[in-house]
Amino acid sequence: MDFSLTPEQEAFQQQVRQFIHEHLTPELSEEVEREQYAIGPLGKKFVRLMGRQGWLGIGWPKEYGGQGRGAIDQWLFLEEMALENLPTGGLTLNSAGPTLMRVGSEQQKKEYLPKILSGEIEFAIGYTEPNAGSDLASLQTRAVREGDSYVINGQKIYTSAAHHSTHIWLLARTDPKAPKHRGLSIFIVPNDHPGVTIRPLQTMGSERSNEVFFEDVRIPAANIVGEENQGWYYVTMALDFERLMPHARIRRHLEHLTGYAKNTVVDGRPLIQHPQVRIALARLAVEVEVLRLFSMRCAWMIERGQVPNAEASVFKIFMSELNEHIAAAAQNIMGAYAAVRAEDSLAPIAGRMEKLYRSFPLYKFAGGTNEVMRNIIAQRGLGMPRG
Amino acid sequence: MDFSLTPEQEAFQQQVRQFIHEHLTPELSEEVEREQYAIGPLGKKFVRLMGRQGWLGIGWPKEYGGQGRGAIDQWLFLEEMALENLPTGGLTLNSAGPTLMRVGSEQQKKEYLPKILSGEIEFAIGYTEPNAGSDLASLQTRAVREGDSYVINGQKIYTSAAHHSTHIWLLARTDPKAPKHRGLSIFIVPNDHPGVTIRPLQTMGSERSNEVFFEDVRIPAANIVGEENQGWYYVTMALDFERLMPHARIRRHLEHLTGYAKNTVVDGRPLIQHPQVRIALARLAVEVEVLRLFSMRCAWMIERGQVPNAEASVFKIFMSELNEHIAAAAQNIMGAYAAVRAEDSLAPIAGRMEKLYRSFPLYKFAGGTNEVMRNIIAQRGLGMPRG
Amino acid sequence: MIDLAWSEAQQMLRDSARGFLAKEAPKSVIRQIEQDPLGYSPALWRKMAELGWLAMPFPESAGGIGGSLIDAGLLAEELGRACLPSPYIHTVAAGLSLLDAGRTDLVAKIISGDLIAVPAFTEADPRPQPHSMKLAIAPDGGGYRLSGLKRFVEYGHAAHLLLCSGRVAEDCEDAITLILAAGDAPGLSRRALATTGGDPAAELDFENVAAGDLIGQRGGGLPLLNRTLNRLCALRAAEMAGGTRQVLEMTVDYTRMRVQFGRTLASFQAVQHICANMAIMADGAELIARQAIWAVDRGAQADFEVSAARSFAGQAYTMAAINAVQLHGGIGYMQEYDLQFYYRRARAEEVLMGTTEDHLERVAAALGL
Amino acid sequence: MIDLAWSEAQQMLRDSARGFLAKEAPKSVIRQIEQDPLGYSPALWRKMAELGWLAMPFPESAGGIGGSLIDAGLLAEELGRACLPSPYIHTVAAGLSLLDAGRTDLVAKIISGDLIAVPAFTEADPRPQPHSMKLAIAPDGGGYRLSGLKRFVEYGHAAHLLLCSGRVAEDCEDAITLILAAGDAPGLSRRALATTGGDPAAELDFENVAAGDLIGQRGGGLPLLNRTLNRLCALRAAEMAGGTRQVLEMTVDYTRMRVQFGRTLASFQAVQHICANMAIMADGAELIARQAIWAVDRGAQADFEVSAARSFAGQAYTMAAINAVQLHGGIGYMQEYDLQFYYRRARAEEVLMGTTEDHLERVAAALGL
Repeated sequence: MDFSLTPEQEAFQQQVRQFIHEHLTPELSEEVEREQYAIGPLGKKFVRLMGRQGWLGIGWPKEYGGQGRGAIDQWLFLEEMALENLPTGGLTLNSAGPTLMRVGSEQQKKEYLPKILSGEIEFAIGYTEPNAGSDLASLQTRAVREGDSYVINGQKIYTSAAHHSTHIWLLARTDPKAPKHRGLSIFIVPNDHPGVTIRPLQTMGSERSNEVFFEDVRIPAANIVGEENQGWYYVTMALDFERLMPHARIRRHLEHLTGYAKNTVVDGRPLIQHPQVRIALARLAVEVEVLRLFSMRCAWMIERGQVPNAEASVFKIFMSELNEHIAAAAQNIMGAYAAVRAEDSLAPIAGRMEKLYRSFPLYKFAGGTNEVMRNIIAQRGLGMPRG
Repeated sequence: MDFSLTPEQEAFQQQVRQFIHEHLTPELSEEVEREQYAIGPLGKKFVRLMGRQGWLGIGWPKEYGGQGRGAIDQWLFLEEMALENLPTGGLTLNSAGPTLMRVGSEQQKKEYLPKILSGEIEFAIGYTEPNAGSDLASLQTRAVREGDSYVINGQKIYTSAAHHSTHIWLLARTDPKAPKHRGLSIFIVPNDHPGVTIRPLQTMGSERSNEVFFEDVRIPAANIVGEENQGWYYVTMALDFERLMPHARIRRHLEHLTGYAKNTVVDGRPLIQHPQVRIALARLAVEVEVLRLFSMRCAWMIERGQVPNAEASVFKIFMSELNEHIAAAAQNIMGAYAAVRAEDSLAPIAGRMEKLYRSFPLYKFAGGTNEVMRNIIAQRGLGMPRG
Repeated sequence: MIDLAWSEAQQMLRDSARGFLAKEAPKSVIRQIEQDPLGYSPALWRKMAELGWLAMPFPESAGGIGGSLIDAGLLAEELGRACLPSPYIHTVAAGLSLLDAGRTDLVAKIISGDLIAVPAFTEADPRPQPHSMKLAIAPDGGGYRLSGLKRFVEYGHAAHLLLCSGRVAEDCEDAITLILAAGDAPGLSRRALATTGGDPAAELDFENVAAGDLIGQRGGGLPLLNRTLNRLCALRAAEMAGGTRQVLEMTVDYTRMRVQFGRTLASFQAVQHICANMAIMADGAELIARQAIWAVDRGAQADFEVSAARSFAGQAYTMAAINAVQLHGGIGYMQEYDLQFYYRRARAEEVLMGTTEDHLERVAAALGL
Repeated sequence: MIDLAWSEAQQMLRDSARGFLAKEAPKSVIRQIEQDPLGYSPALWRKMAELGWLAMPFPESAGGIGGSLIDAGLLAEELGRACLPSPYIHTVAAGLSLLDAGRTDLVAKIISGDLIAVPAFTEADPRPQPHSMKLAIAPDGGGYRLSGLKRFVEYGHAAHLLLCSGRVAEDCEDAITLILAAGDAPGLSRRALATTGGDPAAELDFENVAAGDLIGQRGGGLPLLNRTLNRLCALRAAEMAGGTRQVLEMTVDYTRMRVQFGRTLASFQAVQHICANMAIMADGAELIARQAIWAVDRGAQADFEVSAARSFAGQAYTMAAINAVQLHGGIGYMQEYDLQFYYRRARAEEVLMGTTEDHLERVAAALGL
C-alpha cells in the first residue's frame, strides 16, 4: 500500500510544471477560461508547441514517435494540465490515435499519426445522433459502398470539437440488416469535404457544440478505419484508452471558491470564519481528495495492465456530482453574487461559479449518463444481473 | 384556497385536546414512549376509556355506533393523539372495521363491530410472510375448506400487534390454482385458537414484533370475511380507508431536538445560537410544515370523496425520509450524546434521538417500501408506464 | 374551511392566463426579452393590464377588481410556468404596500399599467434583512435626498418607481425608513446586471438623488418593509412552484416520447423514481407556497409561512430543474431548447431577495429559535 | 511508487484474519459480547495476541513483528467487516504513542496481550479537541493526582491502562499533559454507557486519583496527543471502511437471492442504482482510509488525511448501513439478523472520537481555512 510517487515521477511532474510555467501566458489563461472545451487561436498555438516539444505523445509508443511513458506519468501530466484547464489533445490523442495504431492501415498510420502528434490534425468524435444517445448503437447515419468510395448520409449532434478540428472520426452504419451493434464502421472524414455541413449549437453552459450534416458525402474507401462492420468493437476498444481522467479542474474550482470565502467579509469577519462555510468547504475538500484517489486508482490500474471499468464509472459519477456540490455550496456562500455572469464587472472570481452552475449538468449526462454508469457499477462491478 | 379550520372543527380540536389533557398521565406518557407500537397495560386501559367515551368511533357511521364525523375531524383527532404518541385503535378501527361494515356477514357485524368500538377486540394484521413482502400476493399460507371449517397452515411474519391483539385478520390462499391475486381470502382467527403460535421478534428499533405460525388451525367457515377468493380485492379496498395519516409525531421529535439545542451550551452559548444548528433546525421545521400540508391534503381529499393515492405515497415517502433527516441532524447537533440509549441516565431528551436512529428505517420499508411508493407516484400520479 | 382547490372562477382565470401566455409569451418572445436591455415586454405588460392582472389584488375602492393576493398568486404560478420575465410580482407587492400607505393615486396608475413600481431593498450585502440596508436618507428642506447603493434590485433599471428602504442618519440605529424614488431621477445611475437567470436585476447608484414621498412614518418603515417582503417572497414562491410543476411536466412528457434501447425512457425504474422525487418536491412547493400567500392575504404575521415557502420552493425548483436536464440529456442542455430558461431562472430566483439559507435563517427567527 | 494493492504477505494476513474472525467471532459471539458488561472477549483478545496482531505494528526492537500501521489497518478493516467489538485499534494507537515515549516495558505487555491500554481524551464536551480536555492534573509530591471526568472513552471501563490528556493548573493555558492512570486506581469510578453501537464507551470519574507516569513532557503533550488521535482515527476510518464494504456485500448477496414479483431484487434498476451508490462510497472510504494510515505510518503531519478519511468513512458507513436495511426490508430490521450490528455500530462510530462534522472542522483547520 503506497500512495507516493517515485523520484522519477516527481522529477517528471516538475518538468511538466516547468513547461506550463514557461508557456502559460495570462492571455492563454484567459482564453482557455473563456473558450472552455473549444480551442481558440492561442490554444491551437499551444497545442502545436506541445506537439513540437513532444508533450502530446508522452503516452504513445516510441515506434510512433511517442515517449512511451507509463500511465502514472500520463496521469501526472493530465493533472497538471487540467489544473490550468489547458488542452491536451483529448480524444484525438487518446482514442483515435491509439485505434489507428492498432487497426489502421499502414497508409493511415503514415498519414495521420505524425500530424496528430504535432497537433496539426485534430479529430472531432462523430458518434452521437439525435436519436442515438445512451443507446448509441441505434444510430442511423449510413455509409454505402459504391465502387472505391463510401457515400455517407445522415446527421450527428453534440459534436463538440467539430468547429476547431480538421476531421470527423465518424461512426456510421454500413450494414443495415445486421444486428444493430454489428453493422457499424468507423470512417475518417475531412471537415471541409463536400457535403459536410457543420452547424453551431450553443449550450446553456456557454460551450459551443455542433451538429454535423452529411449529404452524399463521397469519401475514398481507404478512409475506413480497420475492417468494415467492426466499428462497434473499435469504439468499445477505444473506450479503454480513455480511462485516464484527471481531477484537478475541480480542485481548481474549489480553490477559487475557498479564496472567495477568505477574501470576503460578511457580518464583520471573513466568510471562511463562519462555521457553516468552513464545514461546507472542508466537506468539498474531502470529496476532492476522494476524487483524486479515484483518479489515481484508474491510472494505477492502467499502469499495471488492468482496464478500469466500474472504477472509471465511479470516478465519472463522483466527479460530476462533485461539480454539482461545489455549485450548490457556492450559492450558499456567495448568495446573489453567485448569479452574476463573467461578463459583468461585478462577477466575483471571474464568474466561475456562475458558469459552473450552468455547465455542471453536462458532466452528469455526457460521456455516458450517470444512470448508465450506475448500471455498469452494479452489473460489472458488483456482479448484479444485466437488465 | 383556504387553509383554515371551521369554527366547528376548531371546537372539536379543543375537545380532543381537553380529553387528552384530562387523561394523559405521566405514567401513560412514559409507557407509550417505551412501548412504541405495542400497547402496554395503561395503553389498553386508555383505549377502553376511549371506547367508552366514543372516541374510537368518531369516523364510523352512526348506524354502527360511530359519530359519523368527516375526514378533517378524524385527521384533527389523529394529529392530537399522534402528538402524544397515543394509541387510536389503528388498523382495527380503520381497516378491519370498515371492511366488515362493507362485506362482513350480519353475524360478524354484530359480533365484532361493537367490541371494536369499545376497544375490547383488536386485530393484528396478518398479511406479510417471509417470502411475500412487497410482493404480497405471492403469499403461501393455505386455508383449505373442509366441511364447515377451514384448515389453515402457514406462517406470517412482522405481525406487529399479534402479542397484544385478540384476533388475527388473516390473508390466506384458498385457491392455489388461480392467478396469484385471485385465490386469496380473509379470515378472522382468534389469537388463542389451537394451532396458532405467536413468537416474538425483536427489532433493532426496540419494537416488539411477531411471527405467527398456523398449524392445522381449524376455524369455522363462518370466520371467512366476505366471499371466498375476494381477499385481494378487500385488502386493496381497505387500503383506501388507511390514508388518513397524521404528521404530529415527527413534529414532536423536532420539538424535542429543538429544546435540546436551546438548553445545551457549547462554546459558551446555547447551540441554538450556532448558525449551522439554526439552519439545520429551520430546514427541518420547513419540512415538518410541508409534511403537515401533505397530511392535510389527504384528509381534505377524503373529506371531499376522493381517494388519495399518489398523494398518500407522497406523504409516506416524505414522512419516512424526514424521520431520517431528523436523526441525521441530531447526530450533528448532539454529537456523541446522540448515541446514548434511553436506559442510560446520561441520555438527553430521554434518548429519543438515539431511538429514532434505530427505528427510522422501519418507516422507509414498512407499509409499502419507498421504492414501491415511488412507482405508484410515477405510474398513478404522473401517468408513466407500468413496469 | 380547508379547501385546497382553486374556485371555479379561479380555474377560469388560470385557464385563460395559461392560454394567454402560451399564445403571447412563447419562448421565442422570451428569447427576445432576454436580449432586450429593458428586460421585460412593455407590450405584454399592457396586455396584462388590459386583462386585469394588475387590478386583480386591489380592492374596488382603489379601482381594482377586488380579488385577493391568492389570485395574484395563481397568476404568479402561471408566470412561473411560462418562465416569462416580468415585474408583475414586484409591482403587485409594491402596489399593495403603497395601498397600505394610502397612495391610491399610485395604485391607480399601477392598475392601468402605466406605472411599474418595484421594491428596492437589497444592497452590497444582498440579504434582505434590515441591518444590511444602508441607503442614506438625508433631510433636505421639506424633502429628502438619497445616497448610496442598491444592488440586485429586480427590474430596478426599468421601473418607473422605486420603493426604497434606507436610514436617516439622525434616527436611532434600527430605524428603517421607506421612501420613493423616481426611476429617472437625476443623480440615479442604473444598470442591469448580467445574471444567470436573464431576468434583470439591477444596480442602482444614488448620488444625492432627490427622493419622492416618504411611505409611512420616517423611521417607522420596518413593519411595511416586512409586509412588502412577505408579499414579494410569497409570490416568488408561487412563481417557483409554477416553474417546478412545468419542469416536471416537460420531463414526464419527454421521457414518455424518447426511446432508448427499444423502450421509452419513462419505462425505466430509475427514471420513474427521479420523476417521483421531483413530484414530491413540486407538490410540497405548491402547497406551501399557496399557504404562504393565503396567510399573507389574511393579514396574519406570516414570516414563517413565507420564508418556509420561499426556501422550500427554491430547493424544489432547483432540484427539479437539475433532474429535468439530467433526464433530457443533451437536448435539455442546448440553448435552443426551452428547458434551459427554467434551469437558469431557478438559480437566479433562488438567490435574489435572499438565498434559501437566508430564508431559513428568517424561519429560525420567526420560530423564536 | 503508487501501489494500491495489498502485498502478497498482506493478502495472506487478510485471508487468515478473515478466516479467524469467521470462525471465532460469528455473530453469536458478538451477541454474547454485547450482553457482557466487559464489552469485549478476553479469550479472543488472547488469541489475537497469539496470532501476533498486537505485535504487528511494533518494531522488532520493541518485541514486535516489525510490520507497520498499514498491517494494523488491514486488521482494522477485517475487524470492521466482522463487526467485532474489541479494543484493538485503541490499544495499537495508545501503544505506538507509548513507544514514542520510550515505554518499551508497556509495549511488551501490550504485545503479549496482557495489557489493554486506551486513549482517554474526551470529556463532557466530547469533541476530541485540546480545549475541551480539562482533566485536572495536580502535582503531588513526586507524582500527580487526577480529578475530573472523562466521557465516551471507548473500552475505558475495561482497560488496564488509560492514556489520559489533561492540564496542570499552573501551566499556561494551552498546555496539554499526557499522563497514565491505572484502570483500577483507587478513586477512579468507571461505568460503561449504554450506546447505540453496543461497543462500550465509558464514563470515568476521577476523584483525586494517584496518576501513573507522565508520557512526554509536562505541558508538552499536544504533539503526541495529536499523533495518538491520528493513529486512532485513521484506524477507525479503516474499521468503518471494512464495515461499509461488508454491508455492501451482504446487500448485494441478499438482493441476488431475494425474489419479489418473480424477479430477484438485484434485477431492479432502482436496487442496482442504490447498490452502485453504496459502492462508490465504499470505494472512496477504503481508498481514503488506507491513504490516511499510510500517511500516519510515514510519520507525516497527517491531520488532513486522517480527518478527511474519518469524515468520509463515517458518512459512507452510515449511508451504506441505512441503504442496506432499506434493501433488506423487514429482515434487515430484525434484532436476530446480522445487519443490525453494522447499522448500530455505524452510528456509534460516527459520533465517538469526534463526529463527522468535528472532523470536517479539523480538516478545515489542517487546510489553514
